Formats: sequence, C-alpha cells, structure tokens
Amino acid sequence: MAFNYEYYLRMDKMPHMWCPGCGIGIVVKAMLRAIDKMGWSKDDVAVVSGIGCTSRTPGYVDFNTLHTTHGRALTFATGLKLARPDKHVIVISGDGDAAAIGGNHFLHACRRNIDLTLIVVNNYIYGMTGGQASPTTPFGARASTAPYGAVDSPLDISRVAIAAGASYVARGTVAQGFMLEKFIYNGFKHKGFAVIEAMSTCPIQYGRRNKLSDPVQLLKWVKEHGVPAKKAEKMSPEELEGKFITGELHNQERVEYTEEYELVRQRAQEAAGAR
Amino acid sequence: MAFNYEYYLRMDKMPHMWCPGCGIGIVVKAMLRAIDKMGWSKDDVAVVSGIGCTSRTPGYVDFNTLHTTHGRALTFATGLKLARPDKHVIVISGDGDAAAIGGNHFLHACRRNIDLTLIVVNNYIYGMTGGQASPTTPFGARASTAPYGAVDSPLDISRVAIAAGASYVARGTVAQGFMLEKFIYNGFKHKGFAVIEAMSTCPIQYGRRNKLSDPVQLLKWVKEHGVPAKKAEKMSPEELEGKFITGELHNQERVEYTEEYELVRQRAQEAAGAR
Amino acid sequence: MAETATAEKVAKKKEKPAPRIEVIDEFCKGCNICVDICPTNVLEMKPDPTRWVGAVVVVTRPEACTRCMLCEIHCPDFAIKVY
Amino acid sequence: MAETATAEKVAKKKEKPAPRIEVIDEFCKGCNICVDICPTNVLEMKPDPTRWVGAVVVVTRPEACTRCMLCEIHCPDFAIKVY
Amino acid sequence: MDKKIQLWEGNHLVAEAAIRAGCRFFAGYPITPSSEVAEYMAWKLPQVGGTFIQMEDEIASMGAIIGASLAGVKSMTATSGPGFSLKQENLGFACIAEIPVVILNVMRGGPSTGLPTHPSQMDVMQARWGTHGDHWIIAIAPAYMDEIFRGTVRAFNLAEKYRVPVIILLDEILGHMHEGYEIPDDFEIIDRAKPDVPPEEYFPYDDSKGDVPPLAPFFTGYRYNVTGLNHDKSGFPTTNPELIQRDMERQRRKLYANLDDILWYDEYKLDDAEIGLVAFGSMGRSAQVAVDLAREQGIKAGLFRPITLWPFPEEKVQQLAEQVDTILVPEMNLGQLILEVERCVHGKANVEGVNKVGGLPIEPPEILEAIKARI
Amino acid sequence: MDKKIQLWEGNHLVAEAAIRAGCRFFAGYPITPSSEVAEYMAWKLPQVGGTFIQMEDEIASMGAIIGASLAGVKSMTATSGPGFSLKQENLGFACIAEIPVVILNVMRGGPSTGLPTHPSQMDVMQARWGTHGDHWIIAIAPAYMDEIFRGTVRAFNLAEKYRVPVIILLDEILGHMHEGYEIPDDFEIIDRAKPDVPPEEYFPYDDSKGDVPPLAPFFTGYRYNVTGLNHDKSGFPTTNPELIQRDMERQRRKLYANLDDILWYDEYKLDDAEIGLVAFGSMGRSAQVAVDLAREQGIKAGLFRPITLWPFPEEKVQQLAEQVDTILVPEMNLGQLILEVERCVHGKANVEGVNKVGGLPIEPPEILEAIKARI
Amino acid sequence: MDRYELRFGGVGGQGVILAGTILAEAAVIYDGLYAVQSPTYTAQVRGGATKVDVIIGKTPIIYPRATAIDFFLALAQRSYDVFHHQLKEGGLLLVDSTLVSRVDEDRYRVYRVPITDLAEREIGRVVVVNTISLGLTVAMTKVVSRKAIEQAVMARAPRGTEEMNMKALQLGFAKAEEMGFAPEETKAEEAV
Amino acid sequence: MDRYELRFGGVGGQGVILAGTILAEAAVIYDGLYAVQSPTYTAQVRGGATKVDVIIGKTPIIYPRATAIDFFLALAQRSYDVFHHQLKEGGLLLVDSTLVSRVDEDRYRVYRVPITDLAEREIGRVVVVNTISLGLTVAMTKVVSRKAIEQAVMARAPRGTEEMNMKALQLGFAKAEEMGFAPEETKAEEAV
Ligand SMILES: Cc1ncc(C[n+]2csc(CCOP(=O)(O)OP(=O)(O)O)c2C)c(N)n1
Ligand SMILES: Cc1ncc(C[n+]2csc(CCOP(=O)(O)OP(=O)(O)O)c2C)c(N)n1
Ligand code: SF4
Ligand code: SF4
Ligand code: SF4
Ligand code: SF4
Ligand code: SF4
Ligand code: SF4
Ligand SMILES: [Mg+2]
Ligand SMILES: [Mg+2]
Repeated sequence: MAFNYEYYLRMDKMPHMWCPGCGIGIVVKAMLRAIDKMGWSKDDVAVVSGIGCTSRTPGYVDFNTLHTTHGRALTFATGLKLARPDKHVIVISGDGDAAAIGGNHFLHACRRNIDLTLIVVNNYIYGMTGGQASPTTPFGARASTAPYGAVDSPLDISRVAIAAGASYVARGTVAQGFMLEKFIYNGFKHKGFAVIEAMSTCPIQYGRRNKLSDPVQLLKWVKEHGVPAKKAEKMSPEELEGKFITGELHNQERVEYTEEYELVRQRAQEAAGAR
Repeated sequence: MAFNYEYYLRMDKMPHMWCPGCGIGIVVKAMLRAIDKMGWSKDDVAVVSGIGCTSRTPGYVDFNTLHTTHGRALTFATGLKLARPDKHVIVISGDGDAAAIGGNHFLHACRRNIDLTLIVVNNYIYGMTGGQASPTTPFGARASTAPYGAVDSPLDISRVAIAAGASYVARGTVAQGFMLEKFIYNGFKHKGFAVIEAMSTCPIQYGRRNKLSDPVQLLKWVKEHGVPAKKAEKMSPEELEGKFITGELHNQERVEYTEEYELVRQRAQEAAGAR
Repeated sequence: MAETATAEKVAKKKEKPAPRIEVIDEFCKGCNICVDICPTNVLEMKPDPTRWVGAVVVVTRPEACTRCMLCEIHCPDFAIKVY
Repeated sequence: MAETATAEKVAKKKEKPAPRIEVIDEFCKGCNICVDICPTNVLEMKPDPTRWVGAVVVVTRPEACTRCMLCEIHCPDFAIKVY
Repeated sequence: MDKKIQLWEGNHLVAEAAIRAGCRFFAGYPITPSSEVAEYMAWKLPQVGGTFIQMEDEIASMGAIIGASLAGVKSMTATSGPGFSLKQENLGFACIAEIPVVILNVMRGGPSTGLPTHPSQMDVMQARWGTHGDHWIIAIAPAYMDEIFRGTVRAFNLAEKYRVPVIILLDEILGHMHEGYEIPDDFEIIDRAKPDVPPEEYFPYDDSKGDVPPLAPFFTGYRYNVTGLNHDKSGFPTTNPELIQRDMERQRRKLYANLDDILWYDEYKLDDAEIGLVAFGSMGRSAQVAVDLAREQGIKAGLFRPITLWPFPEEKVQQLAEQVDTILVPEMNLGQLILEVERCVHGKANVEGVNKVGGLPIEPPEILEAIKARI
Repeated sequence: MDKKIQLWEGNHLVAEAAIRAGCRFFAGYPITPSSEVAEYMAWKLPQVGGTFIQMEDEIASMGAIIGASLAGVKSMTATSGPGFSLKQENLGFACIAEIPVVILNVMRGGPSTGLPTHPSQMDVMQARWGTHGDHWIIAIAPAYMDEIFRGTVRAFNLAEKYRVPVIILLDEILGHMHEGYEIPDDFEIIDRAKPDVPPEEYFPYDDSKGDVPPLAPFFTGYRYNVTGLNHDKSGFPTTNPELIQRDMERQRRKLYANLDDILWYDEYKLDDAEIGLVAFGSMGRSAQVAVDLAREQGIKAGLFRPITLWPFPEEKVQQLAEQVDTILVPEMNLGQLILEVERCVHGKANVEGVNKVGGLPIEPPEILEAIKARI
Repeated sequence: MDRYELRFGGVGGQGVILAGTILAEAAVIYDGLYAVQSPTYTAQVRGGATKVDVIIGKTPIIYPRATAIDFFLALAQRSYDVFHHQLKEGGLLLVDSTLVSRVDEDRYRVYRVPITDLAEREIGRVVVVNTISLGLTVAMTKVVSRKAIEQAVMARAPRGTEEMNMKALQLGFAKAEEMGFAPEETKAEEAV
Repeated sequence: MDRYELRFGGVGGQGVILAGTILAEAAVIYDGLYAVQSPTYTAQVRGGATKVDVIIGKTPIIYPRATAIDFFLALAQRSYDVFHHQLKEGGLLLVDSTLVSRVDEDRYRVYRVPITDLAEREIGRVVVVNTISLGLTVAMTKVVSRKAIEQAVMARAPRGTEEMNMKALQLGFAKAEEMGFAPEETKAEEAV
C-alpha cells in the first residue's frame, strides 16, 4: 500500500529541484521507507549532506537537516554523532562529494567505524555543477571536463570502503528500489559505519553527453551494468570490466567508535579518581 | 662492497636530524640504492615530500628536491610529473602525511595510476609533532593524543592502495633493508603508481610511550609483526590480528595516466585539425 | 485445515479493494519511468505542453494493476501512489 | 674444467682483501643497531660522553666480518661502511 | 602559600579554561605550537564526560566542532597557521549558519610551513579575512595568564551569546610559556539562548525578536534546516536579494551594535601620554616594559593594548590619535594590525610600525629605540 | 566585417588568454561560476600540447600547478570562493617558495556556499590576506573584455617576472557574460629569468643580483631544494633570524619597489571631478555609467578604477582624496575595498560605501542616487 | 537605439540561450555592433525557467547587465512569470501563444504568435522554434539587420539543416510583417 | 633581584626542562614569587641541544622572554655552544666539567662542577644530575629559598626516590658552599 512519504517530506518545498528522471529521488524514497521501518522518531534523526544535487536532500526531508560544505558532510556528522551517540545520523552524498573532495573523510569514517550511515548516490558525474567528470566516471566516458573521454579509471567506492574498514557495505541501483531500501535498512540496523552505494542516474549531465539522455534508457543501462555478487564470483575480470558488483558486499562486527570512546571515558574517570 | 651514499647525499647537510635509531634513514638508504640500480641521472630525479620527520628527506638527498605542505606531496608531484612525464618523480611521506591529512590525494593518485613512486615511512605515529596518534597507530597503543590508548583501528595503507587502484603495492620493514631496496626498485621499474609501505620505527615518539624505546628492541618488534604474504595466506584472521603482511602485495599492468593523456593530446589535435 | 487456510487467503484478497493509483500532477515531471516499469501497462504518457517536459502521466488501465508497487517505488518525484 | 673453475673461485676469494669497516664517527648516533645486527659480533659500543647518546660504535673484531652488509644496510645514520 | 596556584603552560590554560567554560567537545589535528591543547583535551575531556577526537585533518576538525555545537555541545578546536588556513572554508560555514564555536590559533612564523617552532603575530589579518565572502567574526588576543583564562571563557561566552565563531589568537611565546596562575572562580558562563516557542513557531534565523535568534540544539524536537547557502529565516536556501541583504546586515549588526559588550582592551599610562603604542599579545607585554623604560628616560609613552582585535576598537584608537602625534605599532610581522590603526586614525596621528620577523620577539629595548627615534 | 571578432564568454576569454600567454598546464576542480574555464582548458590545452587535469579537490589543484610551474611550465587554476578558501594553504607555499602561478577566482556570493550562481565582490580582502603568515601577492580585477584578455596575459607576465602568485578576480557577471572581442596580437610575453650561472653557483633565493632571483626549472641540471619553511638563499631551511628577516623583506620589496610596473588602473573624467568614485570589476562599469548620468545632471563626478587591487594604488587614491571631498566606493559586498581606501586617504576625504549583497549588482542609477545624496 | 535590451525566456532544453548567442553574434560579427549576452545560471531545476539577456548597441556596452528591457520573448508561461518584471512598461512582449496564456496586457505591448504550432505545421520540426523566434525578433525590433541574422543562423546551423533554418527565419520575418512591423529598410551597411 | 633570569641547557633526554619546571614551581608555589618558564621547542634532532629559561621576580614578569641571562647551567658542550650568547657579560656560568670543557673564561664567571661524576659517585644514579644542579643553582643564586626548592623537588620526585633526591639536593647546596657561596640567610619567609 502506498507509503506515506508526505509524513517525512517538507511538503512546502515540493516539488523538488531534481531533473525529470533523475535517480536521486528514488534513493531518497528508499531512505525514507527504511527510516520508517526502523520506527525512529523524526526528532531523533539527522540527515547531513555536502554540496551537489544529491546533497539537496536535507532541504526536502523533515528531520534535523544539515547541508554542509562540499565534501565535508561526514565531518559535521561525526561531530553530531559524538555529541549525541544515542541519535541516528545519516549522511547522503554525491559521488563527487563523497569520493572526490570528500575522499579523505570517507576513508577515515570507514577506519573509525563510527556508527553513521553513508548513502552515496553515485551518478558518475558532477550533476550540480554541470557535468564535469567525477572519480566514478567510467573510463572513456564523456564529461564537460573530459571532452575526449575520461582518462582515469573510476574509483570503486564500495571496495575502498571495505579496505578502509567500513563494517557494512552494500551496493544497489536505482533500478531496484526495493533492494536499495533493504540495504539502507540493514545499514541502519548495523552498529558501525555503514556505506550504501546507490548506483544512480543523471540523465541531464551524464546521460546527454553519453547517448543516454532518456531516463528510462539510462535506468536500464544501470540495471544491466550491475552484477549481483554471487554471479560476479563466477565471472572473469574481463567479463566484469565496466560492470559493478551489487549486493551486500561486506558485513562485519567490529569495534565501533562511540562505544569504544565510552570505554575511554570510563578509563579516564577511573584514572582521575585514582589520582 | 660499501655503497657510495655520499654521491647521492648533500654531505654539507649531514649528519641528518633524525633521532638515534630512527628507521627513516634505513628507508632513505634503500631508496638511494634503488635509484642507483636504475642508473638514473640525478638531474632526472625529483624527490618530493610533505611535512614530518620523514618528509625532511629532500633536504639530504642530491636531486631536484621539493618539501611541500603537510599531506600534499602527491599533488605537487602530480604537477611535476605531468609537466615532465619523462622524468622520475619519487614521493616520500610519513604515515600521517600520506594517510591522515594526505589521504585523499593518496586515494586519487592510486586511482589515476599515475607513474609516480610513493614511499610511505609508516612509524604509526606523528614523529615530528611529538607523538600524536596517527591513522596507523595500533589499536590500544599510547600516543600523546591517545593517553588512554588509541580508540580507532589502524588503516591498512597497502590494502587501501590496492582497492583504490595502485598498480604496484609492496610492504617491507626497516628490519629488512635488502627487501625494502628490492621493493623500491621494482616500484621504480613499474609503469604506474607504485606504493611501497616501509614499516619503520620511531623510538622516541612511539617507542617511549609504548615500552619500546630501545631502537634495537623496536626494530625486532617490527620484524616480528611482519608476516610474509605467503605465510599469511595460511593464517587465520585472529592470528593475523595486529600483524601486517609483507611482500609484493599487488603488481598489475594497468592504463597509466600520463600515457593515456598523451593519447588525449593526439585525439585533441586530430579533432582540432579536422575542424 | 489446509483448505481453510487457502479459503481465508482468498477471502482476504477479495476483501482488499481494487487498486487505486493516484498521480500527483504537480510533482510529475513526465520522465516516463513509471510507464516503462509497469509490468501490466497501467500507465500512459499524455502530452501536456504546460508541464515540465511537455507530458504528464495518466492512469489508463487501473484494472490491470497488480499492486506490484514498482511504479511507486521508482518514481523519482514522489508523484505516484498506489493504494 | 670443473677443477679449474673452483681453483679460480678460490683464487678470486683470496684476491679480495680482508673486509675493512669504516665508522664515520660524526654520523654515528650510537643506536646500537649495527652491533645487534652483526651476526659475527664484529662491532661494539664504546661509551663516549661527548657523543649523541653517550656512546659510539667501534670495530673490535674486523677479522670476523663476513661482509654480509647487514650493518651497513641498517645503520640509519649512514655511519658505517663495509669495504 | 596557596597550593591552588600552579605553573600553567599557556596552551594548557586555554584548554582548562575551555573546560571550565563548559566546552565538552574538542576536535583537532596536531600542529606545532598548538598541539599541547589537543593533548590536554585528550587527557582531560573524557574525565569530565566530554569527547576528544583527533580528526584526519584540520578541515575535518572544523566540521566536527560545528556538528557537535549544533547538537548543543560547546566545542572548540586548536591549530596554527597552516591548519588555520585549512579551516577557513568551514569557518565561513559557521559564520553564515551562525553556529557558536571557538578556534584557537597559536601563531608561528609563516607563510606556509614557515617557522613552526617560533612565534609570530602574522595571522591577524587572516583571522578577519581568511574565508571567502562577507563575514564577521570575533578575535581575541590575550597577553597574560589571567587574560588567557578569562579570554577563553569569554570566547565561549561571546560565541554562545552572539552565535558567532570566536578566534583566540595566541603566539608561540604565550602558548608555550609556563607561568604561575591560580584559576579563579569568579567568572560568568553564558549559554546560548534556547527557543521559548514551540517547534512550529521556531525559525532559527528569525530577526523579529533581536539580532541573535535562539538556537535550538538538534535532536530536541526542533526540526529545522541548516545550510551554507544564503537562507531565509527558516534556514532554507533563498535567492531573494532583499532577504539576503537583510540577513547579512543583521549578521554584521549583531556584533557591531554590541561593541560595548564585545570590545576588551587595556590601557597603560595613557592618561598623559605624548607618544602612543598599540600592541597586542606577547608584544603588548614587551611594549608595556618599553613604556616604563621610556618613562624612566622622561619620555611620556603610553600603551593601548587591544585584547579584542576584531572587531577592532576603532574609537579608542581614534581617541588616541587625537591625543598623541605618533602611534607606534610593534608587531611580530611586517605590518598587519598597523593597517587597521592607520585606517582608524584618519590622518590624525603619524603611524609607524616596529616590526620583526624571523622568530625572535621584539624586545623592550628595541621598542624603546623606536620610541626615541620618533621624539 | 572582420571574422576574427567573436562572441567571448569572460571565463573562456581568460582561458584563451592564458593559453596565448604560454600557459600549458591547468589543474582545477569544478565550481560555479568558474567551471567554464576548466572546461575550455580541458578541450583546448591538449590541442596545443598542454595538459589539463581535474584534481580531486582545490587543494590538490593548487599543489599541482605549483609542481608543474616548478618544472618550468606556466600554470594556472580557476575557482570561486569555497575553492579559493581551500587553496589558501598552498597559495602561501607559492608565496614563500616564490613559484609563479596564476589563480583565477570568479567571485560569487558568500560566505560559505552562499549564492553560487550570483555575482559578488566579496573576496577582495581574502585575496590579500587569505593565507596565514606575512606574504605578498598581486591581484588583478579586470572589468572589460580587453582587460580580461590583457589582464590575464599580464597576470602570467607578472607571475613570471616577479616569481609571485598572481590572482585574477572576476565576478560572476564578468565570468559569464558574452561580449564581442577580437583577440589582439600586440601583447608582450614575459618568461621567468633562467639562471646564467652554472649549477654549482646557482642559488634559487640569491638576492645579490636583484630582488627576483632567476628560477631554474626542475630537471635541467640545477639540483636545488624548495621548501615551505623559511630558508636561506640556497633554499634550505634556516632558523637564522637575520636571514629570514632579510628574505621576507626582499619578498615584499620585489613588489613594492616595482609599483610603477605593477600598478594598473583607469581614470574616467577625474580631471575636474568634485566627487570621486572608486570601483572595480563589473561595478567599475556601473560606476562609469553613473559618472555619465551624474554629469548629465551637472554633477562633476569622476571614477578611479583600480585594476591592480593588490598592491593597492595607494598614492593615486591619496591624490584623489586631495582633490575631492567625498569618495564613494560602490562594491558588491558590505564594505571591503573601502577599508583600504579609508586607510589611504588619511582623513583627507570623506569615504563612504555604496554596498549591495544578495546577488544583484548595483545599477548605475543606484550609484547616481548615492552621489546625489552626498552633494 | 544606442542600447537595446532583449530577453529570451523559456524552459531548460528549449535552446533560448543559443538563440541569444546567435542574436549577439549577428550583432557583433556580422553587423559590427556591440553586444553583450548573459545567460542565467542557476543550479536550480533543469526543465525549469531559463533566460538569456542580450544588450545591443552602436557604442560599447559599458554596464553589462539588463536594466530596462525593451523586448521580451517568452516561450513558456513559467518563464514569463519569473522573468517579465524587468521588461519596461510599454515594452514589446512576444509570446508563444501555444504555451503562454496569462500576461499583463496593460503593461506591455503584447504580440502572440503560436510559434511552436507554426514550427510543427509549417516546417515540420519543433526545433526551429528558436529560429522562427529570431526571425520574429529581428523583424519586430530591427536590432540587427536581416542579413546579419541570416549569416549568424547559417553559421550555427548543423550541417543539413541550413535550408530548414532559413525557411524558419523567413517565416519569422513574414509573421512579423503580418503583425504590422515594417519590412527592413536597407540600412544594414550604415548600422555600424 | 627584581627579575632574575636563568637558563639550563643540556641535550634531549637529560631532563633539564623538568629541572626548569621544578625551579619555577619552587618560586611560584612555595615561595610565592612570580616566575615564567619557557622551554625551547624545536622540531630538530632529538638528542640535540635543548634548553629552558626561567625568569623569577618579586613582581609580575611582564616581558616573558629572557633578555639578559644572569645564570646559565650547561650540562653539555653542544648546549653551551648554541645557547650561551644571551648570558650577560660577567654572568654566572655553571658547567658540568665532565661534559663541558671549552667555555669563554673571560666573559663569564665560570664554575666547574663534575656533576655527572658526583651523581654517579656520591649518589650512585646519573638521574639525579638535575637535582644536584638545582641544589647548586639555588645555593649559588639564592633565587628561591632552599625550603622552596626542597618542597618542589619532593613534590615531583617519583615515589621511592624522595630520599635520594633530597640527598642530591643537599649535595648541590654543599658543593656551592664549597665554592664559596654563602649559606642561605633565613629570609625565605620575607622573600614573598
Ligand atoms: C569547495 C567546493 N568546491 C567545489 C564546489 C562546486 N561543486 C558543487 S557540487 C559539486 C559536485 C557535485 O557532484 P556530486 O557530488 O557527484 O553530486 P551530484 O550533483 O552529482 O549529486 C561541485 C564540484 C563547491 N561547492 N565547493
Ligand atoms: C596543515 C598542517 N597541519 C599540521 C601540521 C603539523 N604536522 C607536521 S608533521 C605532522 C605529522 C607527522 O607525522 P608523519 O606524517 O607520520 O611523519 P613522521 O614525522 O612520523 O615521519 C604534523 C601533524 C602541518 N605542518 N601542517
Ligand atoms: S543534474 Fe543530474 S543529478 Fe542533478 S538533478 Fe539533474 S539529473 Fe539529477
Ligand atoms: S621523532 Fe621519531 S620519526 Fe622523528 S626523527 Fe625521531 S625517531 Fe625518527
Ligand atoms: S503498482 Fe505495479 S502494476 Fe500497478 S501501476 Fe504500478 S507498476 Fe503497474
Ligand atoms: S515516474 Fe513519476 S515523475 Fe516520472 S512520469 Fe511517472 S509519475 Fe511522472
Ligand atoms: S658486514 Fe656483516 S659481518 Fe661485517 S660487520 Fe657488518 S654486519 Fe658484521
Ligand atoms: S647503526 Fe649506525 S648510528 Fe647506530 S650505532 Fe651503528 S654506526 Fe652508529
Ligand atoms: Mg554525482
Ligand atoms: Mg609517522
């Protein structure tokens, strides 16, 4: 039955600014449904973003919302979470926001395994600023700053997240909204840093430059380029070239930062008391 | 037979500033021997660093040397290399320099697979500034900013390098100088971004705080905590806890940035000619 | 028992009213995603020059709807609801 | 032939002069690494209050040196050379 | 013999004062000569139930303290020149979003890596103008232990009261020197105003009841939006020129209409002064000795020592210019605060610098020489 | 009908001018309203054998251009406020290491994310003081297409001649407007001096032959050291106070002793002016129209339009202050350049601002009103 | 006409910005006039309202922003709503009557042409809406010569579309004349 | 003595900085005087020269940096070489004669004590070099009372080392007296 998005939206700000057929809205919906499933009070949730099309999300959703500077959302979120470890802090970032300018904060949030959920809306392009190449732009694809095709290889955000220590990592696509919702939900439930990479679509800035300007066609492209983890295991690197693996890629119990810091407080207070 | 280090050193700057027993010198020596083996002219080599004890290397070695800002060495090096792709650009960084403040540039140099060699002298501490925790400080170890033990887990620099796309990645220790030399040499020979992580020692700032202030003892500690890749394969995660894997961890042929950009130039010139 | 259970299920299905599909016109940007994704061709795109991309979605075959929710889940504009 | 070759090798070995170990006093910081690492105990630490950590390395048993180079490779201070 | 007196390092005293002022969150990245603040916080904050975190860089530290402050926890960071440069973008965010935070910059020689272990006063102008765009901040430069303590408490109070980032400028001398000091308990602590209206009526940038609207902590039932874009009173982005002009003017006014409250300075033998000195921080101390040396030689020198550097005590300096013919401005840089002094005197006095860079302070006899050269 | 005239976008013209000036390396990170520069460079530079790279952020872009310049390749980057803030630390490195680079800042509304698609002139003070530590830069603010072209070429020339970072300040109006322009060929190109001594005798910061020592490109046989620490003439770190003082003073002097060469400005109907305007960039254009409007009404207004903003044409403004009673400073901010004007006039004229923020420019009639209100 | 200000408003994707560029190029390159073109840059919704301003003069354009617009072409209602305020009282307002219905009749001199319909009906391709509009604009305002706009349109027309565009342009001229705008006196040469 | 400046110089690890702290604490906490202590901070070689300056006064210390040093204790040659310049002409120079040989005899009033030897021989532990030095310093300069330095040393002495440190301190006092420095008049109380 129809989901009550209105309850979670700032209806006076709607319709949102995203272009016709833009995948961001699909991710935001999955996020709202997952929040609803968690049964969290809206007052206990913060949604934090950097700058970009994706990062306009905070303006539309009715939580404690924080629209920070480009690439820095995780740093603000870390402060929020440490100040109130009992609350739920969600970060939503574009691929440029999270993995270009924000790459370092991403790395260290993973390492700290701090109990935040990061949703990366990966549309392999800088949407907001007009279609410049992002660190996830496919090799050879066109962008306004890659008129002869992208020279550098795309970053595998989920893979780096795992290597850096994130304890829950999953990748879905906007063509599979239910799956996305499930991953985000599992990310919320997970204690530790959770990364959900949502392969998305930017028909305007990416699509138009790469003969995929029709939202439907682009959505299909995304779906076709995703390979479920199980299936990927049986494929050769050549077959996987240019594809991305979807599914719950990593799920581990690991020391979480705010919990561990609580132990530091205890140790410190004992030490102080002892003196 | 004795190696002619003098030829590569700025002898008027010696003795160097590193503390008694500090491992940095061992890495620098390995680097010089590897350069010698390559037969490169000193004029064709640039050694670039950020800020830190390790990053004082440029002052002592007789090449084109560039001591930049904290964490940014790879960015300057990228400019140097792109300006002169035919020259050899080596970056030497501390763990803080490369993986804390410099983490983002590290990630993207890996991704671009640009033909630079990065030597990370990992002493799991901020040496220069007085023993603060670094992203590689072992969990629970003491540092001046971790008086109750480090709360966050260490970053596995080599693992992240591989995940982000570096095409040659090797890890050695200062207790095994010959091996280090070999890895650096192989890194130089490799076309693409090469990362050599040298597990090193800081008896003063790390050792003193962690009951390992004797250089010899600390050197042994490092040696004992390294597990050769082959051996590691047969070990359980529990057994590997707190250890680091040594050896040539990754070696792959992959599109290199400056070569690929040369193709862009060709395409661009054709396109311009055609107009 | 098995029979009864089946009977109950059938009964429940029957209880459920026929699907109702609501399109929020002011939100719809005419991207065509819902039209394409609907397995039973419930929706159609109607040209409308006053709208975003010159078209808006309309429900043409509500009776065919299986309530699979695919349209609702994938509409990026919060513009379609299936009851 | 095999014999000749061996003879040559022996001859070569003999040609090689005895190892000479040089310690550059002004560089040595007395860290003890070389002393510890030398498999044949060629080196010793001699207290010297005028030096960095109050000690400096001295070569006490040069004849035992196998020219393994471990000391030279691992001296962090460019202070020891084996010829 | 009072056991409560202790030998305090300047940096440690800032940290301790911050904790006394209610600071419970510190995010930092080590840098000489400020690292002792982080180290002290790492040790002491968890003891008092607070949180210390070493972030991956200075950008992150600045972001984290804004985040924590938004959740209602008084927050600070500490750094020196290179790190201060990196914090500038997020500092601007704290300005436009009006989030109270305190930033300590222990100044060392610059530019760039410069002279990491030596003092300077080279970040005076950067403290005012380091981030892009029109913005207003408060900067405090204490000179003595008591000013360091009270100045730090004041920094938090002003940040909370005016919803503005407050910068504390020390220099390496003050940061690293140890001096006997007994922590007082006669200081006031100000907390930010909380809304007295229900959530439906709350607007985080509402100017109808004054220039500093109350700030509801996140997670307390007031679900609003905070952005670095220009925004309307509800915190949502706007491009409405009138709203923006009004909002920006309010941001300026909230400080400049309250100068009486914000300005803090010291005057030393100014009453009958015939030559004026304007100096701050450790050079304020040197200048004070120079005044005495000059007076020993019969020269009526006096010192105006601004402690609030930004907003600058413009009127006081104007008055000084009416009184004396020459104003000397000793600073450990090649001329920064002097520019503001020149601007304020409107040609009413001759303004000259006494400048030194390279890591050594300007000693009182050097200032004395400069005084004597002008009379 | 000359086919060589084209409709140029301001941003594109900067890029084209840079290429004509010899720029062969561009590293950038996209940001509105400057992204077109990067896009143009991405397209054009490889055509002329140069290199474009999109870096991971603005910090990296700044580092990369310094690196490339050190290898002898003229280099530039382009950004807007938030990115300009991030570049500050490495900008300071270029200052102390004296590496020629050009940085374009197309100003938008601020602080923080502010008003990304709207013009402002809010980064004037930051251009001078954004990085920590004493440092000296050149900043140029062209107003017309020809100035954009020649100003960009000049930026490279000055950077090379004085081994200094040069900042070009445009605003969103100038960056995004398109205007007819025919690229001239009557411009000079200056390349940095190369050493005329053998490597053994080369010192990259040797002041014995003048304030701007030659800069040997890396990889040409001159193996020297470059550092962001204070250094001696050979480029190695030093903590010697005298050497540092001398070096810092030379760095200042290399600009301030060459003001005749560096300063660039325009005067409009100033000869008989009774009221003066000081305005730059697009607001210089608005002010010029306002001067005409005023004169139509019999008011003798005149305009001083600095194009070099830093160093500021101090003497010219002083002269203006001698001539007129009132100087108006229209700027798209709440008062930045006016501070420098106030400083320079030494009370000789009454200085007032005409300010507007919120994304709209100050139109000529608004300036006219301000003029009329003062006479 | 020493300074004539025009604004074209539409929605993203309609191509009004290119139309503005072509008009400015006609002025600058082919008529030797001065011109400034400034598009709106918004990070806001694509598919949302967009505009381009063109200022044309016989002398250099000193102040580069539109202040009082003489001519406004609105190709979408949304765009009219957002951008008409700067049109002078009594200014020329040309609207695509297929897409724009509500306008302030009292304030402006309003001309309605079903441009999109025309494009479909007479040329058979909606893409030429902008070319027809340029024809209308030039014929109504005479801000550049017909020859200049022809050259500018041709220079920008994708290969193979020259004829279609020329036809569209002429259609624009003709429609303007139908509405009573005088045909061009041959004064293009002296316009410089 | 309204402002008395002392400098202790050694090499990293010798503990001179702690000695400076103890002296300053003696002044501030136990004698009610004013004192400023400033260590050198260098990012340079550990094991290299290091120093600490202590300024003590009966009135507040306004200028916090050493300007003309009255007393310099040098525990290493390197440290003497680098840091002696600010010692006043005629100032008191105390050196550990085991470690420091070359000093400027003409410029300073030089006192040589084999402090390290004494520590080893008489106390049996090199670590007390600093305590002996403090004893010497206080007895030579009388900058703080003996009682104050005793209290300060005790407060900082690790558990179990109190006696050893007290002995070392007294040894310092005694050595100074041997060199002709007068024993303390009992004026500690009035020093405040
Ligand atoms: C410091 C800084 N640099 C650059 C920008 C300009 N900028 C805004 S959003 C963006 C990238 C947007 O791409 P992405 O993060 O992928 O988000 P998307 O718009 O695609 O959702 C950039 C470069 C900025 N706002 N701040
Ligand atoms: C922007 C900036 N932040 C901080 C510092 C201070 N700093 C200098 S070196 C360093 C870390 C050194 O640690 P590492 O990189 O591991 O090198 P090591 O000294 O251990 O070799 C820090 C934090 C700085 N110079 N610049
Ligand atoms: S530009 Fe791309 S990412 Fe941004 S709203 Fe449009 S389609 Fe979405
Ligand atoms: S502090 Fe540590 S890393 Fe630095 S020189 Fe000393 S031992 Fe080496
Ligand atoms: S719910 Fe399923 S069947 Fe029904 S309209 Fe939507 S997509 Fe079609
Ligand atoms: S998916 Fe949504 S926005 Fe797109 S056409 Fe369907 S209802 Fe409209
Ligand atoms: S070369 Fe080997 S055997 Fe010879 S001294 Fe060195 S470590 Fe000992
Ligand atoms: S390893 Fe080198 S520095 Fe250490 S004791 Fe041996 S020679 Fe001296
Ligand atoms: Mg994106
Ligand atoms: Mg380290």
